[in-house]
Amino acid sequence: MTATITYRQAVIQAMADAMEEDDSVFLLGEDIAAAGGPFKLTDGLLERFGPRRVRDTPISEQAIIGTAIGAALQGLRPVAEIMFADFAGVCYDGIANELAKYRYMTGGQVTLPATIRLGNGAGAGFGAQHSQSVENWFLNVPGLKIAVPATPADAYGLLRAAIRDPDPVLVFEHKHLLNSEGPIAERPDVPPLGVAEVVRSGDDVTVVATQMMRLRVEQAAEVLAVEGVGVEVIDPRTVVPFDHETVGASVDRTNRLVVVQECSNDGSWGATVVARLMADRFESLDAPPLLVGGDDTPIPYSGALEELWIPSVDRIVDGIRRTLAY
Amino acid sequence: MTATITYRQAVIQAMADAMEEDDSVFLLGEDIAAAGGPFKLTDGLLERFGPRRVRDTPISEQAIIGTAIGAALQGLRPVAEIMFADFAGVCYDGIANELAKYRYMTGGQVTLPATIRLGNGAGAGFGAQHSQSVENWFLNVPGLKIAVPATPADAYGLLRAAIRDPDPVLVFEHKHLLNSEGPIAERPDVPPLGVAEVVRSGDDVTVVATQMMRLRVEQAAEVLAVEGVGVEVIDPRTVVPFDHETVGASVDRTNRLVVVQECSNDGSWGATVVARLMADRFESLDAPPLLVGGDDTPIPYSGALEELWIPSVDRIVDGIRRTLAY
Amino acid sequence: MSSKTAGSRLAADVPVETQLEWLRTMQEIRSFEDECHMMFARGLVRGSTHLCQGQEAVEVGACSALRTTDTMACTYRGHGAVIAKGAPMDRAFGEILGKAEGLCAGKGGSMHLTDMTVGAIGSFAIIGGHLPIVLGTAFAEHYEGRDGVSVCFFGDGSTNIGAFHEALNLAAIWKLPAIFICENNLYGEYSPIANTTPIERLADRAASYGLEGIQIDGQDIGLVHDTVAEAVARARAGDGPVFIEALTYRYKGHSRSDPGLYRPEGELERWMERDPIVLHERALVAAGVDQARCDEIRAEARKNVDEALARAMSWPDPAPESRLEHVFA
Amino acid sequence: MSSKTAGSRLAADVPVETQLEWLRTMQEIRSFEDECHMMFARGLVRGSTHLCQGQEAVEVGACSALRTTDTMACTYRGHGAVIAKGAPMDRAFGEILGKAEGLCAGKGGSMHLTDMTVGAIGSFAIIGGHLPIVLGTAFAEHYEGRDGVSVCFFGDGSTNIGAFHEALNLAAIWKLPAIFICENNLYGEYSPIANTTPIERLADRAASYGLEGIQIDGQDIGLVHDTVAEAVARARAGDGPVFIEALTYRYKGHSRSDPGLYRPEGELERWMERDPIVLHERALVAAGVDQARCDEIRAEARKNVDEALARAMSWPDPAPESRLEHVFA
Ligand SMILES: Cc1ncc(C[n+]2csc(CCOP(=O)(O)OP(=O)(O)O)c2C)c(N)n1
Ligand SMILES: Cc1ncc(C[n+]2csc(CCOP(=O)(O)OP(=O)(O)O)c2C)c(N)n1
Ligand SMILES: [Mg+2]
Ligand SMILES: [Mg+2]
Repeated sequence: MTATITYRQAVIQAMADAMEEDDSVFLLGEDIAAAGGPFKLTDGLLERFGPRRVRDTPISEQAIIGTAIGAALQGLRPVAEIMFADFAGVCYDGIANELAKYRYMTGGQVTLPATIRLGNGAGAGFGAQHSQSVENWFLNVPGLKIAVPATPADAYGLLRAAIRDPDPVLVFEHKHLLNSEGPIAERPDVPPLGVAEVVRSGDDVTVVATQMMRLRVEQAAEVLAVEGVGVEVIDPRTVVPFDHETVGASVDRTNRLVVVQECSNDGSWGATVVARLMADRFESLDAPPLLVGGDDTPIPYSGALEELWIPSVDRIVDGIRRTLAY
Repeated sequence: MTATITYRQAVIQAMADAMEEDDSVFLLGEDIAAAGGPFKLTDGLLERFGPRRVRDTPISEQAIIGTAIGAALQGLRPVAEIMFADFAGVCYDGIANELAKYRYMTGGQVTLPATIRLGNGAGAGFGAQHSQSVENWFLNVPGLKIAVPATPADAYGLLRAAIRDPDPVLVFEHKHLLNSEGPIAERPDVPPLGVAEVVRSGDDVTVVATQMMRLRVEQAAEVLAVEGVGVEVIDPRTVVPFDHETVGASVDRTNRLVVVQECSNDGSWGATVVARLMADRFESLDAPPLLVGGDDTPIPYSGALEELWIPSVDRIVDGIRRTLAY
Repeated sequence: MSSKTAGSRLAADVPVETQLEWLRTMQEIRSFEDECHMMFARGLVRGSTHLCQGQEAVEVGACSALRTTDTMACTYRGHGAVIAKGAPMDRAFGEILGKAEGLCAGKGGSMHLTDMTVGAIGSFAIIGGHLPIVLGTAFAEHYEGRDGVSVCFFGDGSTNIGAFHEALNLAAIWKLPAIFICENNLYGEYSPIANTTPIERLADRAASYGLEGIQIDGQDIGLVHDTVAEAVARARAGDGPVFIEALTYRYKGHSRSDPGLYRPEGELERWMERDPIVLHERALVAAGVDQARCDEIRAEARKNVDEALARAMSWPDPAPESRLEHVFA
Repeated sequence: MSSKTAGSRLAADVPVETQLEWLRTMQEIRSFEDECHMMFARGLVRGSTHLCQGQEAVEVGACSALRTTDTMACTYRGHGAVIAKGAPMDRAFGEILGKAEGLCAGKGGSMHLTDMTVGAIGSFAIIGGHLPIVLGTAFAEHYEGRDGVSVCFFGDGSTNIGAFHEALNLAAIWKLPAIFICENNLYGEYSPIANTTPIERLADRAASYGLEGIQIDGQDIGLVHDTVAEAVARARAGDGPVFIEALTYRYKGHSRSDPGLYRPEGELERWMERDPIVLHERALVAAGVDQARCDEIRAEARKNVDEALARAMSWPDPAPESRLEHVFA
């Protein structure tokens, strides 16, 4: 039995189910309680679980992250919301220097089952400071797991997995996908973190993408299918840990790799995928691995420009074609 | 006429010469004035240029970066010190969201000739929060230039170039190199940002490295030279902009690439170098490009462990050998 | 501070003609914001927008105490402040519409209106982000031996973020010519201030920095002007920063999607009874200005807004290649 | 507060035997730090170290008011606080020496001593970093319906960083059982507080959060204990956080490379006249304790330190593979 659910509903349900299951789970963030969340991602949870467990904070992201760390240290399972992921800038120290390193620096004395949810991504005209794919800021910070759900099912499953996980997990929820719909099982699976989904099988080229780009890649694959091109679409679902095995095995078959991402290519997770793949499977590739990403600029506001910045279906199709033609 | 100078002296001299040349240059940071800097990197400058231009701040990195941005906006050329680069975490927003994007978001109305100096790197037992190679936090943030000097000459030249540059430049000064010595011309050149130095020529393999790793790579090259292996050592000197041309041209000849870096490989600048190179010069490589980096862990404190974490000359030699043997 | 029904007064030493221009500017901002509201409702604009109807007296009163060469930084709720500082409305509309001729060439948007030519150095969308930046603009005035000042607007909710603390502290210890103006409109997003802040009078936070904190009625443009003018004079004279808390109210929701249901019943209506434009007009009339003159000015203001919007609508989108410009100089 | 030559007093309701143990702990910390100083001077240790000789009464006085299950977070200048909370000295030395049996298995070092088994949840090396974390440990006590408290030590210089502000504000608005103890030792690194902070009495900053700020003589262990004990009682009872400023002094430089030349002549000597260990011993003797007993305890303390160091020195380095452990659970 599956039902249809929006990404937003999936996020809410994941938190509700986690709270139902485990009293140590609580939520904190700006306007998440009385207002149900700036993106309505905690709608109804205050009413259902009460003010002990659903907590509004001041505009103090450092305090939010710190509270999550300290509470996790005491064995609670905080789920903190950073409204726009870009605001990770004001609490970067807490995430990268404290949360990520605490267990290591104490020789394993502490375990930090903290989940940080962050509103990610572009596409709605929020401008340069409210549209970034912020997972890329944390790639060189060992100690964090990073989930990037694209579908309602993954929005549910990865958030449940994050909350259950004994380690810090950043869950980036894509703002532009909140109203998108998809199926969810009546008793949905909670997937392990670090396992990719092969979204579509194909023999000609492997295309890796997350979040909004995964959806556009699926559209691109449809376009190319008409021409008889078999595109294998893989959504890693977590960029840390990254499922190099699944991607690698696919490339072993297709011998071609395209990564599509909603960010500049330099310093991106896609660059790391390419570097790892080249080291491990140099002989597998018959064409240069291609990164299709945003321009090397901040994200422009104007719709006319933002739509050019974000990889479009056309640009993805074109990239795949060039890779096939090599 | 060249003289010998330490990296530290070079940094001091760069600021002194810049201040001599241009009254709009001023310095700010924690204990940089009266105390001459926590690493003595501003020693004597208060005495020489007075309190108008050499300014101690409270422990307020957000205020430091903000002051630099606002002053740059008004046409000054601030040189702000962030003592340990790791403290960029507490002012990440100012650097990544404000400084980097300000010009773009205003459609080019502002120019921000701000220089941020940060104490980078490991090797001295400062532990996980005071040893990172922090340039890797900013790779996916368009709008920043990033310099990583290895030698006294570059410590001087890149800092001068950064201060003269009309755009924001982060200059990472490697803490473990401060006492290292090297030649400097009487009237040293100010190199353009974005031009690599071919440190040593060789025909068998191209090895790219910065800062402390560049020095170790030079040692590794000596070891291998004895065996008749020609290692071409390239120091990009700035990771943004990155001189892909020089590296690419070298790889066209050697057909082999090793990047040695003092950081975990995932999300590193080295990964970006590989991704770019693969896209542009896929056919040039006869062996998988190799990243030699730190473990995928925070940096351990104990000397016994830290020395294993940082790529050693042995590990570099071994990596090069494996690349050659492929 | 003045009671809930008190009127406003004229500024002490400012010609009435000038204060009539304040009426015009306030009305222009009001109409500008009303138009924005409608454009969003009609889906003509992307992203979000944060309107300032009800807060005009703070922005116009404060900016009227500044020179063009003084700098001013404000928040994403900054249309009013930027217009008050002198930015042209057509290019402000143009920016919100994402047009090539927008103030920021379409790259900034509603939350980032900037016009360097009039000292409107930026609208900032990360809470607290601009407070430290104002340190630098103010410092540069000192450094260059000038007597310019920097004004910084921010909201009540923004006094709980770390950057606020660092900025006030450094401004105080360096005695910078910076005027920090907190527009206390009682809410940060959907949260009433009492839920997030353990004290009622935000001006009291000035004491942490050895500064005087002044709380004023932000609906009284004459009072705002006089208070800011005095602060500016002190700052120009080298006496350091001032922290002013102006009590005000936003008539609309936090952003475009917010109907403002969290407000207690009657609150909005009570504040609208003290509408800053109406109060100022009454004060002008009481001082002998013809009502007809006021009507005329307000009508002109509305017309100016209509024309500005029409111009902005007629402008083209930015050229595709333009998106690659302006990363570096 | 007490004059520069005043003595200290015994705590009001604590058995003298217990207060003799405080003497022992203070002396242990003093000798521990002296040994660290020598190890660094001899180059036996890498990185940097920040010693707390002179500040022992704050750390021991405060921690003596806590249960083992209460939590305590401190700074990189934290050897004393961690020992005061009950961590074994041998493993503390071991950590500083980077040994496998160090408190953190050699991964943390001098700046990060942690012993979860005694509630010493961490030493934090980024200024301000731990203040928000203490919010969480304190919150968990409330959440779980327990009456534990969290103590947070930090320096005077740390009151100028943003995290301080956010932490105090949230603690106040949530009424968390957190005790913020500012060890005001007059300097942040090499900067006297007056160069960085526009007010003299840091306790006054409590008012920004609607809290009472208490300033005390940090060299008087009895006073420190009683003040913290009362704050703890209030916090346990649900009355929320307390901000205590303890005036104290560090005898050594900021870190290993600092000779402390920025200090005005005679300042160190004046503070050493009010050495907290000497003062406490005098108070004990005045209360009838034999001087011989005190001498004995201090000698034992020194011996304990020597033995702990000898043990730590004998331990092996961490195994190479161990560096890959403890990233994830
Ligand atoms: C660092 C950061 N956190 C959160 C937000 C989201 N946010 C935008 S406006 C706002 C409320 C600000 O309230 P206030 O300072 O009172 O200003 P007002 O909107 O009332 O003018 C919040 C929380 C943000 N932009 N930046
Ligand atoms: C964010 C950050 N900035 C700067 C430093 C460098 N630093 C280490 S200790 C210190 C001085 C702190 O002074 P204070 O809070 O008074 O504590 P004390 O050392 O006197 O105990 C500074 C600036 C740091 N560790 N973290
Ligand atoms: Mg507000
Ligand atoms: Mg201090």
